[in-house]
Amino acid sequence: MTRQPDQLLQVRNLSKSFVGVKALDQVQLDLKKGEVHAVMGENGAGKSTFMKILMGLLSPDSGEIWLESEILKNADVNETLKRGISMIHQEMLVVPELTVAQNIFLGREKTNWLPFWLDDAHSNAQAEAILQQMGVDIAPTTLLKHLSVAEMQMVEIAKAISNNAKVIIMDEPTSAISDKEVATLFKIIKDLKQQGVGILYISHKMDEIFQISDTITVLRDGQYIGTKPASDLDQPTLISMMVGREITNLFPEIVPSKDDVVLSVKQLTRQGVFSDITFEVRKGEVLGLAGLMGAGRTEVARAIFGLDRYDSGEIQLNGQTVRVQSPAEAIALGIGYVSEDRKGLGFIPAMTIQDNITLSSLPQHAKAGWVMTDSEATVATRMMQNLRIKATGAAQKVSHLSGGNQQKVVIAKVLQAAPDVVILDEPTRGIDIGAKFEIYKLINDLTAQGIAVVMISSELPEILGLSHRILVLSKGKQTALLSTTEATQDMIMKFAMQ
Amino acid sequence: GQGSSDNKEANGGKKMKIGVTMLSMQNEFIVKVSDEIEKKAQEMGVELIVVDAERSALKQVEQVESFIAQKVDAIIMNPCEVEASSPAVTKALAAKIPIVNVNSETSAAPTAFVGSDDVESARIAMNYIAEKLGGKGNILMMHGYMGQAAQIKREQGAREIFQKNPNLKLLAHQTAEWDRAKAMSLMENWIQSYGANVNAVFAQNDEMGMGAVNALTAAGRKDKVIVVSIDAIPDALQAVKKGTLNATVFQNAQQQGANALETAVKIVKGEKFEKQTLIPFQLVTKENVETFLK
Amino acid sequence: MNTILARSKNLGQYGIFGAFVVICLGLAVINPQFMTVSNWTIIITQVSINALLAFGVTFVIITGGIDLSLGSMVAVTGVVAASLAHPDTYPVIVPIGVGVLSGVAMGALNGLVITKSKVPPFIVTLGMMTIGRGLALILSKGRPISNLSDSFNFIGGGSVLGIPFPILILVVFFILCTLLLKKTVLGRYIYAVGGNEQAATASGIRVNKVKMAVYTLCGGLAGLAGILLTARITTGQPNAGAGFELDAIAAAIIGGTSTSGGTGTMTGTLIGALLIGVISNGLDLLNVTSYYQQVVMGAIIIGAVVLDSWNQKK
Amino acid sequence: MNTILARSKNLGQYGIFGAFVVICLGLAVINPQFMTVSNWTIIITQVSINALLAFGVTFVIITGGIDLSLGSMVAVTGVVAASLAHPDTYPVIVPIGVGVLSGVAMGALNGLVITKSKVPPFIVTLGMMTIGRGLALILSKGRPISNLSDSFNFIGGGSVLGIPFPILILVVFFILCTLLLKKTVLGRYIYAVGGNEQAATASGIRVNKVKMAVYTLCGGLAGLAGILLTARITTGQPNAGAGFELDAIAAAIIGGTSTSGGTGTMTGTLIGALLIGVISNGLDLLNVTSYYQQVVMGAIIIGAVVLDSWNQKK
Ligand SMILES: Nc1ncnc2c1ncn2[C@@H]1O[C@H](COP(=O)(O)OP(=O)(O)OP(=O)(O)O)[C@@H](O)[C@H]1O
Ligand SMILES: Nc1ncnc2c1ncn2[C@@H]1O[C@H](COP(=O)(O)OP(=O)(O)OP(=O)(O)O)[C@@H](O)[C@H]1O
Ligand SMILES: [Mg+2]
Ligand SMILES: [Mg+2]
Repeated sequence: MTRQPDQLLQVRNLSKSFVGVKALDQVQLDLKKGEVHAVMGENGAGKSTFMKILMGLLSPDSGEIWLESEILKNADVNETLKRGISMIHQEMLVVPELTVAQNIFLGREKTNWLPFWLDDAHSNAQAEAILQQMGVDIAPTTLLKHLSVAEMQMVEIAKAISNNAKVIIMDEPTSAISDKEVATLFKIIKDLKQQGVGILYISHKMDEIFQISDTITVLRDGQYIGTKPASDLDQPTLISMMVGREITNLFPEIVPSKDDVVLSVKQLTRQGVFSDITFEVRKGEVLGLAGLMGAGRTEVARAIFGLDRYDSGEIQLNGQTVRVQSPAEAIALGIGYVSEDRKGLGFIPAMTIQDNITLSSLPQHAKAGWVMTDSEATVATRMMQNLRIKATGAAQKVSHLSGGNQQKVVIAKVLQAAPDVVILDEPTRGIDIGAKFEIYKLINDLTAQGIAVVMISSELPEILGLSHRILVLSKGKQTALLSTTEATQDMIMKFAMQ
Repeated sequence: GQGSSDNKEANGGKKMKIGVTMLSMQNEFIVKVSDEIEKKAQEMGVELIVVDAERSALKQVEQVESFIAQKVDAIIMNPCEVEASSPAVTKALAAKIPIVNVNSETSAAPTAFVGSDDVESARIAMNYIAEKLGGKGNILMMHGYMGQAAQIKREQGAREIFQKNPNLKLLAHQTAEWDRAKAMSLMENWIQSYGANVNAVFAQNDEMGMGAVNALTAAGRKDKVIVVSIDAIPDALQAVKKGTLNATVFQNAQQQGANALETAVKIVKGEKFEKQTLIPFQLVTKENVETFLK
Repeated sequence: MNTILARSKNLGQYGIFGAFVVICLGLAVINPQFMTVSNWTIIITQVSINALLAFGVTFVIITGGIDLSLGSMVAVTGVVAASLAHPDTYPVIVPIGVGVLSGVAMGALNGLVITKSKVPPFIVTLGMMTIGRGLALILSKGRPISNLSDSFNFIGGGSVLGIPFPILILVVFFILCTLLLKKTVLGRYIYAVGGNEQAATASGIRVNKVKMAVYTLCGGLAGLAGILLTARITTGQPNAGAGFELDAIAAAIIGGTSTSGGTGTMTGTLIGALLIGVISNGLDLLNVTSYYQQVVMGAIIIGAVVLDSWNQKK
Repeated sequence: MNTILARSKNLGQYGIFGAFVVICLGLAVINPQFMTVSNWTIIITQVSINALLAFGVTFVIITGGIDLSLGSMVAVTGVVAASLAHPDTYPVIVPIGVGVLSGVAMGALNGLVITKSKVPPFIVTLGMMTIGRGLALILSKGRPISNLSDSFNFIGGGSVLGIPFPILILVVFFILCTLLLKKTVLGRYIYAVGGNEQAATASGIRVNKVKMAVYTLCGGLAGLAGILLTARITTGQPNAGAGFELDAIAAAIIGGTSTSGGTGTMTGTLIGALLIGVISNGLDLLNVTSYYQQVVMGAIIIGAVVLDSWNQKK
């Protein structure tokens, strides 16, 4: 093999198969010092598999990986970490019962003069410094389980960049954080570039890719499609490389909503989390919920859905006051919720796609407690087609799906329960551009059917492109209710930071 | 021997208090001994603290430690193990509290002993088998829980008889852990492999004997196989009467219990007492079963 | 022939099936007595009690729980049933019904405490194990309850068309439990709760009700097992069933049910129970001395599961 | 006074502490004998064996595993130590050393099978439970081994400055285990492996090595417990330790260690073990009849943990 001296990482003819799936087929990659190299592809294209192999978490079937002048053979994570590769994982790999500092330094603990004796004071101080530098306000002694998904993501970032690595892999680092944190991350990336660190960057957010990447490699269905300098590409070309077809006009046209109020929330308060939240959503309307990380949007959604209690206020559904005590009641009343915490609240990993899709609506597919599998199969197949879920079949386990496809399964499940109002919490998190387009269309279809939609999203273009009205939350209080015609990104940000 | 009379004065006018630790209150025979102790205690106006060692020598030692801390006047112990329960005796004696072993022995000598020798019970049972078979035949033996004092001693007694009768062949021996259901399964499996070759079964307790009888009856082989066991629990006596169990060995719970308490009281009061009271076993067969079925 | 092959391949998914076949073949070669109809009748009869318990605890383990009180429930229900089963008192349905119900009640109590208090199932059912043992002793005054009616004893010792009654019960409940787990809404929910409890809640499943159901079911099956045992040994024994819980849990896990919840099948559990029964029968047939029996038993069980896990990797 | 309050508040985090205090106060009121120094000396001495086992299994449970072979390891190490501890043979360090090492070896074997084969710890250690029991019987030929040297028996029955030796061992190992868990890199890895095995792997932690370490450690502590037991009853008893595993696991879980892994403290485990010891002692002191003792024991343990879980909600 020919190796160039300035290459940090070189990958040649890497292949990997799972049972029934060829996840990677003869993939190539070159990463230079100080380069941000984006790896692009649809959900299930093989990006995460690729990165896990580089990290030593999976072993390839064939192919070679060179780190500078040395070949990496059968290296496990322990070794790759020592050799200077670190990774931000797509499916947050944190230890919930350990503190922030303990997570950041996991595997390379600070010790005193005895090499096995922990020096927690030292690691707390260091963690504090790193977090401060990143502009994140989390105490290093907080337990990870007490953080929001977004905060966990920031801890993962801190962990990866504090390793003094030569190569940092970032697998969808921004899927769970809002613009403010994204900006912080990009600043960090710039600094790292300057220090000669090579970065492999994966994201489904197109504008990010063009903002920071130098080079782009595209995968499609495990095949290597090509590598180009970012400056040679524009969004439509990139998308057609990824998808194999063209997608224009990402956001469908907004159809005006009806007048009937479906969900009405009055002065909803949960002490210390959010207070006096008041809004209504009408038939066929999309209400966007914008705000920064930690603004309390998820908490409001959880309270409405019966996952958390609320202290005061009132919720009305179709004009009736309801007191929702559990998700079971919420679903029965016609409320659906797609959580931002896909892994925790979204699906049952060991169950099949079909069983997951019908889980919230199982009584519809049952007679006298007896499940009618045929009826389930029909629905599951239809949903898989509608949402373009990429899988070997409805009987595939959800744990074996790529992140984006898992998200689609969750959405399918919630829609199957035929809700009057759906709360979508970061619905396109980790979803590829093609699928995003499909989900936007789907949201449009929902509203056309008269379903009311509450959409929480940290992607402002998404909020602006789909909502009829936008509610902005900041630190648990609502600061603005804007109509889409008057709203702009800057305006929303202003209210969100208030 | 002689007891100390200090306790009597120390006790003043208060009721005499005796701590009792029993091998296992899940064993019918032991429960009976314990009941007899309590009956006698009520008769004699003695206060009892009865605890269950659940077959654990460690627990038993701890219970005796606890009795010592509570300053009981005397201790009655139904030892779990010969050796392992000995520290209890040593500790009690060191604390100047008299201790009476009931039913079985420890290697450390207690103030007094009331009971029987497990080795003898097995000799009696096996002798009956030897006699019935004319000193010749194939025998299966069911052990109790391996390593426990009663199992060891009953095996020892049985082996003595095998030695004396070279034509008695021990076909196989396994543990059924004193348990009727386990014994039944074991017997079923044995019937598969030894079938018509078996002449007799010696089970180290009645529970297992009853299990063997059940399995043999179900297989239609009971009339061809002699089953003998030990303890004379009511079920076994009924079975002997019916003729399904050929014989059992009676251990006198009533005498053991009552005698143990009487001895303990004598010691505390400083009266004269027997250092060792051996209560004989009796073979129970169809001929004499009525006398035990009161 | 083809369908048989296909079917046995299908069985391969149930954890331990391959190892089970290997062990059976080995025993058949060493001892020809092993492969007789009469010996298998005995094995399956002996296995029936453990299998019933294992079915019950499979439901529980799939939800991510555990039940250590099985053995004590067997004792309580056995004692309760026996005390109502003397000849010429009640019709046989009474001891059976009340026996099973007492199991149901104890199971429901387990479920209630577990769902209401969030105390780990290990502690609740361990406590219930102790309580149950005490109850059985109190109810029976520490003495076996014998002199049971013939119709009651028939449950444990009788045969229908030459098939021992315990085997019939085993087959019926194997089918019922399989259907419940695979074909009903409750069965689906059981898997969901064990697979991801939070996600199950968020999907609108009333997790506590599902847990109540499995512990109650497990108690009911333990009640049935207790009655079977009592009828088999024709006595209600207060100290019966000690340690049964470990055998039952072992059968479930050997059969592929994961203690972390979410996976498991009744077929796997049945094979697990049969495996334990076959090894125990085989060791007796081969007359392995009792000390070594334990060593061999432990080693074979570990070995079988190791074999199986290698097999699955391929 | 303030610092005492603050400290006891701090202890409150260790699961069951509140319930423990309540139970102790209750017993003290009912029976003045309970709060004497002599009684507490007895309680703590009695608790020491279970506590050592519980410390070991706490490590294991924090990693998300389980060890059911504790009781058998106690028997094997006890028998091994006893057979080397006759007077005028070896110096006392030999039986102690070889005894502990035999525990270490069995623990390491557990760890080896668990890490190499991916067979669930429940099955591996259940198999080892049976194997170990057989081994203890084989090694001792089924008979207790007695006539041990005074210096060996001192471990179980001697005192230093009026403090029974088992209590000293308990205190030393409590401190060592706490430090290991809280202050060393290995301790941190133990939490990480149990908290999220995948995350631990991805952080470069060699998960298998950590698991090997905890099972080996657990075996070593079981070995120590076996020696303590043997010295206490001055006999190597092949059937000793049956059921000890459940008490030890119960102590750990009562003390707040979660069976799903990732959480637990040695202080909690110690309080759990003390709680069990205190209840058992108290029931004997109050002369509760033995059948009812079991019922009350089970109920109090469940009750204490329920109380604790309510407490934590607030
Ligand atoms: N453990 C596994 N077993 C079987 N198939 C798997 C496994 N892991 C991944 N796959 C399959 O491999 C393919 C590639 O998955 P991968 O997670 O690498 O996709 P991705 O490009 O990262 O997608 P996304 O953008 O959604 O994260 C998918 O078809 C997925 O279903
Ligand atoms: N279990 C918990 N314990 C303590 N604090 C919590 C817990 N869960 C969430 N929080 C806190 O509640 C606040 C709001 O939560 P969250 O970040 O999920 O809100 P959000 O508006 O949905 O933000 P995001 O953009 O992250 O979705 C955060 O500051 C978080 O730290
Ligand atoms: Mg991915
Ligand atoms: Mg949120």
